[in-house]
Amino acid sequence: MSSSFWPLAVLMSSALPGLVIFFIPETRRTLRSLLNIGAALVKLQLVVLLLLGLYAGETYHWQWSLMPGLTLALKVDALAGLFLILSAVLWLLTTLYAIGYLEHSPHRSRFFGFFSLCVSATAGVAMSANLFTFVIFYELLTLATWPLVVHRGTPQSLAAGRVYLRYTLISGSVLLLGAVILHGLVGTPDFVPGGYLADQGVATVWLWVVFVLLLIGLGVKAALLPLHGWLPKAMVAPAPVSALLHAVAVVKAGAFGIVRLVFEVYGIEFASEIGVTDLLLVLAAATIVYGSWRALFETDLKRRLAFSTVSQVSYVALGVALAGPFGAIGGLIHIVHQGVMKITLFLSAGNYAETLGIHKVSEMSGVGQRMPWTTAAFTLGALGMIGFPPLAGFVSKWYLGLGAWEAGANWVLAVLLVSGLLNAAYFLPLLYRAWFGPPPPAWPQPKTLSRVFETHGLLLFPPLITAMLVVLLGLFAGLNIATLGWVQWLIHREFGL
Amino acid sequence: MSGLIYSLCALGLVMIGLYGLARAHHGLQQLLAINVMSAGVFMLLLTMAARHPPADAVPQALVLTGIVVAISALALGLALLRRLAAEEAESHD
Amino acid sequence: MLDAILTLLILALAWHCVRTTDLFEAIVVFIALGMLVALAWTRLQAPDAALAEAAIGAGLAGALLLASLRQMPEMSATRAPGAKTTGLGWFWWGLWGALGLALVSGVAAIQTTSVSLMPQVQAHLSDSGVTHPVTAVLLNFRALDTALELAVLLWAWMAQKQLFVPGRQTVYPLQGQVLKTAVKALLPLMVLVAVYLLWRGSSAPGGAFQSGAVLASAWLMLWLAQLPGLSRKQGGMRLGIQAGWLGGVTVFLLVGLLGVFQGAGFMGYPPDQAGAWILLIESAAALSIGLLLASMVLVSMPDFQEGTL
Amino acid sequence: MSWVMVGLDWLGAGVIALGVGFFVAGTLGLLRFDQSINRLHALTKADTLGLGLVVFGLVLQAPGLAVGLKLIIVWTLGLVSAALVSHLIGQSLCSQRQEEP
Repeated sequence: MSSSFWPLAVLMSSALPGLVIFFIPETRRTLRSLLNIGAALVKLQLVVLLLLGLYAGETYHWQWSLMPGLTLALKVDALAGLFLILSAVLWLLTTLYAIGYLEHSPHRSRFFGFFSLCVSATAGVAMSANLFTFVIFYELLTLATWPLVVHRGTPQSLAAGRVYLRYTLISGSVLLLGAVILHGLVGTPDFVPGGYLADQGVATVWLWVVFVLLLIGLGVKAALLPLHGWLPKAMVAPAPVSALLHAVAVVKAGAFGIVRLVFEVYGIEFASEIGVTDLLLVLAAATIVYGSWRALFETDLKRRLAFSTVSQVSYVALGVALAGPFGAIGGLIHIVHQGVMKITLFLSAGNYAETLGIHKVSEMSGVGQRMPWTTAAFTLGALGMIGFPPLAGFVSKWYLGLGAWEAGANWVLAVLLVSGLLNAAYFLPLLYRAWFGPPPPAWPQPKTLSRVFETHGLLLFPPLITAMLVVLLGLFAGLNIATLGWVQWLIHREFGL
Repeated sequence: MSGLIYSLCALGLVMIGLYGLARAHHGLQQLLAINVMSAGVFMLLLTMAARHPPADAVPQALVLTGIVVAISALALGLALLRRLAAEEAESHD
Repeated sequence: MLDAILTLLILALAWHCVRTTDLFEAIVVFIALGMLVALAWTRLQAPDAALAEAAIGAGLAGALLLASLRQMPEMSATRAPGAKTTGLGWFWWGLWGALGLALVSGVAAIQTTSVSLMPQVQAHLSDSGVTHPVTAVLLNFRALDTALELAVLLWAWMAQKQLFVPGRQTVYPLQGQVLKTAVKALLPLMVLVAVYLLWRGSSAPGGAFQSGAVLASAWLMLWLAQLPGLSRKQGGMRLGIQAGWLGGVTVFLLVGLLGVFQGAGFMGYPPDQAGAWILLIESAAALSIGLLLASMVLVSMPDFQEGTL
Repeated sequence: MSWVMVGLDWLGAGVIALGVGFFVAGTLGLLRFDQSINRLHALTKADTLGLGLVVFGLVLQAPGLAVGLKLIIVWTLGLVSAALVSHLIGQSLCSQRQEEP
């Protein structure tokens, strides 16, 4: 197989099953689940093979010239690999979870079809080799996720869907505008480590304009400060969707785009030279504090987690904006680590809602006694978010702190500290309440899901696995196959930092 | 000379369409305004094609394609409006 | 002189079209606008686009709009036009004006450049299988665009099928035989014209789009005259219609794939066979376009009932 | 023989101008009359004649037989479609009137 075949194979491994799933009759549950899980396994397999090949020095590139000067191009580099493996692993787990979660609800074929398309678009975003391809997959992602957000079809979810569309479509057109202006200025070459804008003789004003436009386009999905409004509203979606949107697909596509923009379009040195990273740094820092602050006052569990996402995703942008090797390592690791932690939290929250009908923070009192395993997973995720050593979150925060120190930006250290305290302030009381709070006289019994486990097996195991990952990624951060090792290798190899 | 006149005409159509889109009170008006705008865009392409004889065939082919896409969009928009009207009528009954 | 008058007329009609509060009037003005725009395009040496605009952009669009109008609510009284503008009014006007200035300066900048792809088109025209440059671009050089456009048309039609609501209104019954007789007499002529336009497209203005538009109107006339035409009740007709809907894209993509195996690349043809393949694609495309456009107009008719398509 | 051509050209121009006059009159009627039936009358009568004159004028100026014949076909089709359309409009007006007396 030629190396140009692989990126397409990764894309198709979820897109084709997704398209087939649309046409599977609603009642053929086994067939659909088999196809879904099979596709997820194939994709994981492909991605692992790709990563091994990448480590061995192989390059993967596919391109198709649409017209002179405009090429549809996919590549797999170490950065793309990072995002791909995250999405492949979490897709498998959320698929399992969603099969259990949506057992008796209508329109499952539609749901899983768009679910697969959403993952394909994410893979496309990861592998896009130039800005044009990126914009296309970025928009496809919007279109594939909207039906998931409004899946329940209630007036509330339709309203949330409208908000979501308004934000993402407007930002999509702003992104397109920025990309078009950039195309007019220097064309659309492939992303290059180190960027392709330096020494092009483009006026700084234009560089700023393009940066701001692209940042608006990416910032909506990454939920940067003035543009985050859609995210808490989109919480009406089913739990697996929230998990996927928050941990992998949408917000990470935005954050990943920011990484590509700063590292491989502008180039980190050039970006800090013209000062655009300062803008990003300030926005990211503001978002981190603001998100944590808002999370403190949310009484709805999922909304609290949503604001936590707003805050945590900006760590990625912060790390990038610090413009140093340590900051970059911290930011990139956080793409993966935040994904794993957040998905644990969301899946656990989904378990509470599905098993006991718990939606509010106040209702969580004593839930640890009723659902110890789920609560254990939730606890690990939350502690990771706070940055407890040796969990996954600690590694990324540690490197971000180092990066801030190295950049001499002491105020960023203060931001990290404040945010860590706020994280603790909104998670720890919750954990205390869950484990030690008095349980209600009788637990509501909306559904009897399982005789053996505390909830349906398919609902229980995915968050447990991701919780284990939270621990393992933290404990074995130094190994080559862990995120930290990979990212260090990536930074060293591709950016020479 | 005529090229200049028609490019001004194209701009006028785009601006009028935009204005109409902003002040439309009815879905049908919005659709009409969008189509006025698209006529302006097509005309701009054609004026660019006609700057030097013989007229450039590529923008003309683009416009031909565009006309069919525009009518697809118009028909779809009208179908949406009809559905909306029918559902509203149903909820009032 | 003629150009200036035409431009003024077009702008005046466009202005009236978006200003008027009478929807019927707006539609009628829009149709007239389409006709004048088509006229302007003949002045811009774009007869292909003018033909298509007159037939599709004015004719079929007009039919669609007028047929849909009767099924829509009136302009709502609560949101009467001329309602008080808010303080933001000036802001929007400013934005509008700024955009206009930007467009003017952009167009002015374009006027001075002279990029034309025509030399490239003419250089490869002899390999394209046709002698009319527009057809060569549509079906050879940028065949992918045209295939995707057919896909858009098909997709839009599928979406409309999903949105279908059966017509609630009764239409006055047709009396007498005039229309039926006339349609019976005109139908062969229209098919002839469609075939002629298709055939002509390889060497002169014309082609699948224009031919498809004529076919669409032929089918619509058949339906209007309540003649037993292409309705689902008639045996294999249903399958035929579905094949027709899909035919354009399918044939296009199949021939495009054939190019891969023949070594000409996706959507490429060997020069010596290009003419034949283009004719095949164009025939399927014209049939598809005609069927799809007519179907779109049919479902918008106020008395259209499901089961006829 | 060229003076014949010139004469035909001028004659054609005159006939076309006459036809345009009828078109203008028909349009005026369309705009000024208040009832649909009257408007229809103005349009069908004046425009048919106008079209006929314009086509006739163009035939006089036509460079060859083929073009002239094409023009005449255009005219015939125009006549048929005008008659057909006005018949249909009239019919629908009639049914409308019967329904809401």
